[in-house]
Amino acid sequence: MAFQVQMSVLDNSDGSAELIIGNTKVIASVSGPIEPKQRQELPNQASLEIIIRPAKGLSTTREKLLEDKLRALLQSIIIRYKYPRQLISIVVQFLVTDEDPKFTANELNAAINCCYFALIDADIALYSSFASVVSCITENKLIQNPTGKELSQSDSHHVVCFNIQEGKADKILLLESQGEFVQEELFNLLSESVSNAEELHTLQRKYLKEKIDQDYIWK
Amino acid sequence: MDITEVISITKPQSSSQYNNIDESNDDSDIEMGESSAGGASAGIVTPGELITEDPIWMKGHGTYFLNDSTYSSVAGSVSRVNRLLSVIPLRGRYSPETGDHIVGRITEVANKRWKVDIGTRQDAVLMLGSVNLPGGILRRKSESDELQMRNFLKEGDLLNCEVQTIFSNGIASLHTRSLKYGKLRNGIFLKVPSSLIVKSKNHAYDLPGSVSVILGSNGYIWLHKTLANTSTTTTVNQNAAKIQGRDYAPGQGSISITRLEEESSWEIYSDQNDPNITSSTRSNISRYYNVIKALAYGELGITEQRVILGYEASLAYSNIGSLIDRESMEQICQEVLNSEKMRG
Amino acid sequence: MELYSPEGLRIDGRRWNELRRFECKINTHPHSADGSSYVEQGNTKIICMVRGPMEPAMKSQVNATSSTVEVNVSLANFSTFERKKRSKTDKRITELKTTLERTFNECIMGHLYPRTLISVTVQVLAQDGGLLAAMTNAVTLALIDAGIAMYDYVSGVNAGLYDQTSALLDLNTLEENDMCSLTIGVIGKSEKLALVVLEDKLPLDRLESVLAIAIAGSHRIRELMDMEVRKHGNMRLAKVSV
Amino acid sequence: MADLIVPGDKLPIEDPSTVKTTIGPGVYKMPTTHNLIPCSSGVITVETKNSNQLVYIESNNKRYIPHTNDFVIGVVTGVVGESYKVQLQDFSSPVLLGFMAFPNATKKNRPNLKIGSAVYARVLQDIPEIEAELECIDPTTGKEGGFGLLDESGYIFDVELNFARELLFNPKTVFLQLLSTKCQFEIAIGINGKIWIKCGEGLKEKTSDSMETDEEDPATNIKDLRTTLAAANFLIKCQHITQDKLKAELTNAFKGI
Amino acid sequence: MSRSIEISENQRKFLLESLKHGFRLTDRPFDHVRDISLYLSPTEYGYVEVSWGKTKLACRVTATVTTPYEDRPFEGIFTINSEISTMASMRFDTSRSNEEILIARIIEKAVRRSNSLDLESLCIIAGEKVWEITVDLNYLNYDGNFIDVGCFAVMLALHHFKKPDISINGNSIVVHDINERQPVPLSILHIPICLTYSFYNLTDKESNIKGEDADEICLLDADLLEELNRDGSLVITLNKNRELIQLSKNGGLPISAQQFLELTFKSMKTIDQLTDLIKTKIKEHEELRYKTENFKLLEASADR
Repeated sequence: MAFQVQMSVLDNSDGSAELIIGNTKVIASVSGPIEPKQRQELPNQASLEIIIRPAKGLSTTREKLLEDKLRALLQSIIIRYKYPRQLISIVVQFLVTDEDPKFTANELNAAINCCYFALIDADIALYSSFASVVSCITENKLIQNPTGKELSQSDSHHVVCFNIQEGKADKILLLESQGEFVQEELFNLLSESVSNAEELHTLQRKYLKEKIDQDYIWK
Repeated sequence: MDITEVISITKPQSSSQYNNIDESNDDSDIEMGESSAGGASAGIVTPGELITEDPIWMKGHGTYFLNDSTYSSVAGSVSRVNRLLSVIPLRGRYSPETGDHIVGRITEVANKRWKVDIGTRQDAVLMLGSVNLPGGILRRKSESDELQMRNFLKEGDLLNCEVQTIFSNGIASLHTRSLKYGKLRNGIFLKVPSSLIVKSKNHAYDLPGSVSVILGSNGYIWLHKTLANTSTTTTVNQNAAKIQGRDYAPGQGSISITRLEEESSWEIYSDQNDPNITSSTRSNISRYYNVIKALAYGELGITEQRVILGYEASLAYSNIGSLIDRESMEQICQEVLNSEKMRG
Repeated sequence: MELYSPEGLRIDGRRWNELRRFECKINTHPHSADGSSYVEQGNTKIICMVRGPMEPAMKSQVNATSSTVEVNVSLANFSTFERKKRSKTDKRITELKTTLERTFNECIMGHLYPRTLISVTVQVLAQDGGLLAAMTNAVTLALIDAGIAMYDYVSGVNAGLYDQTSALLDLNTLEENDMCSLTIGVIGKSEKLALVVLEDKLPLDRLESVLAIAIAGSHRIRELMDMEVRKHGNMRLAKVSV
Repeated sequence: MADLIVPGDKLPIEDPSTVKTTIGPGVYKMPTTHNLIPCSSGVITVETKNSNQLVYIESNNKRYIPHTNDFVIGVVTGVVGESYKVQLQDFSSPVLLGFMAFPNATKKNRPNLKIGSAVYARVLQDIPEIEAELECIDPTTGKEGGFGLLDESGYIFDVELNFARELLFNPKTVFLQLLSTKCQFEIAIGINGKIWIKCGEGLKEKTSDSMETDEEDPATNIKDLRTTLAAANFLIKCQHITQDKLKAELTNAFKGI
Repeated sequence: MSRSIEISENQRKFLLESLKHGFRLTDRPFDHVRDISLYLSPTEYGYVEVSWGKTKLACRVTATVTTPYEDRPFEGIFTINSEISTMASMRFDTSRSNEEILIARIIEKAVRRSNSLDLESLCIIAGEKVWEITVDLNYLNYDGNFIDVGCFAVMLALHHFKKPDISINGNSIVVHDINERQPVPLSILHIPICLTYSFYNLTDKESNIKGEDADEICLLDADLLEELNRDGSLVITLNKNRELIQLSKNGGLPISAQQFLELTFKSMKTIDQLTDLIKTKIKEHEELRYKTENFKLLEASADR
């Protein structure tokens, strides 16, 4: 599956990335480790502030839900003990979206993948890499990276995020499934997603390589 | 740009004083500045007004200058002392001077110091080293004292103290190292403009009706029950008993050997009012309270004598609450002035 | 309804260059504030109180080199014809508050009062146009009453343009609703502008004529305020010498 | 460019339980398992020396985390107790610079730094759980050693951290050599991505006396000012161009001076 | 409490000294705006991204059918959402600062209250159905001057936007898909352009207030460092028809009436430039779009 990414697009953030995946365009910024406000401060690890902003209108409970999902994921992947009493602030701004507002699959998928690049750009310590894929099942047919239209016609849709150990999809960090599906379908989907995530990771490496070359262009 | 004429209508003014000012205002300011440059100034200057174009003057408070011209920055009267030109504002916050006897309120307990609101621009400080602590004044301040500063004086407590020095940044440093200073109890607090307090040798007075007053130079006033000369042993015992609940060792239970020792025991930091304040004392205190309010309303300088005169005049009103009606306040001021004249 | 008749009379009978009745008092609340004032500009009525310079309540208000000016604006629910509930976070109130803060921060000699807070409360009792201008005047007077050093008066008035041609001075609500309104704040007797706020369209080439009458009006208001300050000052001086 | 490593990869090193291993930036030791993992994405370097191995990951970033012995440039933002509060980067946790951390400082003889002043200092200690501390003393000599106030005649600007490291640690770096062909300069490089630079006399504050006595002064003044800014802009640009374009960029930056 | 940016005395002194000698740290002339680069979405109507120097923002226009306000049955609804997140800069906190409110308020005054969008043209059935046009301004990176850039982006997006065509069937309305029927552009009455000037007083306050000559320095389109160090600012909003839309000098350094008038007149040149930029960009974009869409049509017919 193809995506395009550009890193260090924002001057004021410590790390940022702009990702176009399918018809979704999203930009993420990471600032940190920086000084937290008193109420945010944790004595032995970094606190995470995650803000998700919609492409249209003002932030609602839908965005809050996305924030919580993303927080649960990132909390387990960032080495927070490396930054005691610090804050890592992550803002995800959707620019172009392609799904009915009652769905969040495409956006969640884009946000996770975009955060990976923004966190790497900010050089925040991670336990491992991660990659997320989205798919839906329509009449027993599996569709990877559905468009908004395909999503709304599907019977069920799923977002799976794996952590990547030594280039291989390892553990499932997040699985979001909605709709009607049977166990077999899900297992089938998971095994399909593994190869997709690994494919995605190869692409991630390609972009990270380009970033390093860009960072040391003056060498 | 050309300036267009403006028509304006104001309320007709009958007072001739008003017209005079208006005319002098229309005169050019330069003339005004020069005419008053020689002797005592007439009238007042207002912000932005040119006072003089003579470069000879040194610029004091209430002025600013550009090139040779000096302008006023406040509304007030011009004062010329030798070559120093300054404008004294009509009103302003209390500015402390070393030796002023004042009343203040604790606003913050900080590192080895208290911050005290004394009505100045910036809160004053009271260093832990500048207070008498239980166990004698000559005792060294220990770390345990530092840890229980809030047991001595806490936020909201009122105290009676003296300005020790003024730091270079304008902040006043206070002290209470004398038996007449310390935490205030058994009374009521009142605030008047500091300009009304006339500085004198003594600011604490015993008034008729077993009421005492502290007229702080900063305009903060404390009216309280007059203390008996010697405190009865029973009260000391009561207090000492109370204190035993707190885990403090020095001075505990050591009841008066010398008067000094006794005064600097825990009792001086007690929060308990004297339980034996009679209702007549209480109503006297409120009477004095309203009398002082009336004097402040009439913008009369507040002195011991005027407070007493006002008190006497107020006795004509049986209802203390009615003292702060506008007419009664004016009446009291008038009577105070009259009796002062009679006494010469 | 005709806002400006062919005979040159406005809806309340004024001429184009005529101010509304302007009345002001200072030291209206001597016991509850360091400085106070009351201003009536036509039917717009405002009370202003100043406290300070004093110890700031919040650490963020401490400026090591200068005083911090904080303005709180409150519009009484009964100040307009329709009784409206306003939220405290109303954008318009924030704009007024910020404008006043920035204006007076520049005009007060703040370097004389480092690490202090000057807290200004503006209470609007009645609104009938020229709100920002009247507030500016009220704050100026209250600051003078508090004895806070300022470089000069800031006096304000608004002006508008009727029918693309005639400049009108000191608009009331009816006029403000129907034409553009330029509010200015002028420093002393100069032509320096401390604040300029224009709402609604004004042809660029008419700006000068509207600005000219507004400046002239501001100067007149400064004179009226100055008279009041002097009257009050002389009265106090007389009392002291008694 | 050498090998890329990303978090989750296996470190290409000998088993740390058998070979003595020193870890540098980008490598994290799991507190529970004592495994070594890469936690950054970058270029891995493994050096083996007398049966010891050193491993670190070179990567670029913008946010600085204090480490002992780093040379940094900070801005004084206030005073807490007996220390200055110093900001190394916008929004970072402040660090402390004690009044006593200056050569010849005593209880009576305090340093006199104003708010907004810039200092060149060394990180004294970096315990993450508490505020980091700086000092302005060279620990080997106990003297000033170039630390202390960076006066206002020099300009301060920000670069990315990898570029700051290159300038500070690579004695053969081309950028400063190239710059020195155009102008004389004094420079202080903070590993936190802040650089202080002054060409010629830098910025001179005009006092009313000097203006009248020396008529030549303003012209050279402006020239020094412009040269300093040109030098700063040149170094900022250097971060994003290849080496073959350096010369052209230099000429461009100093155009018209 | 919002976070603040600390400026070293060195940077401040260099900035002011340079201004005194007549140049900016970046060598841009005092009255020039920074380089502007624009991205107009080729697929979606009403989505634009504006980079103005390093200041960057995205703007989207959306339209929905709704019921009008009771007191204005003949008018559509127009709202502008302008909220600055910490993405733009950690300075902008989750609690809205006065600065942020002022930015939103001035853009609102410039665009919405000046009736640049013809609200009556948004009416579908009086009192029952109208278009609601919503503009979402998303600030991505902050390097000063959000007001001018924000206002410009809103106007560009409004020009770029097309609302779906509708047809009325008795009491029900049909919204046609944009692929089915040509969508309709908005009716825009005039193009307000904001210009922010920043003022610097290089002498003392006394001469600013009492001095005769105006030696205050005035910069157009200040960047972050310049904005943080300014003594005052003035936002002038004008359109090509030489109409002042709004003026905001919310306190700050006093400036002379003369200088103020000169500034407003001098602004016309930049106003014309920026207005033309919007117009040419939109025209270019339309042509490009026309070509690609024609091409698609041709392709489609060739397939048949």
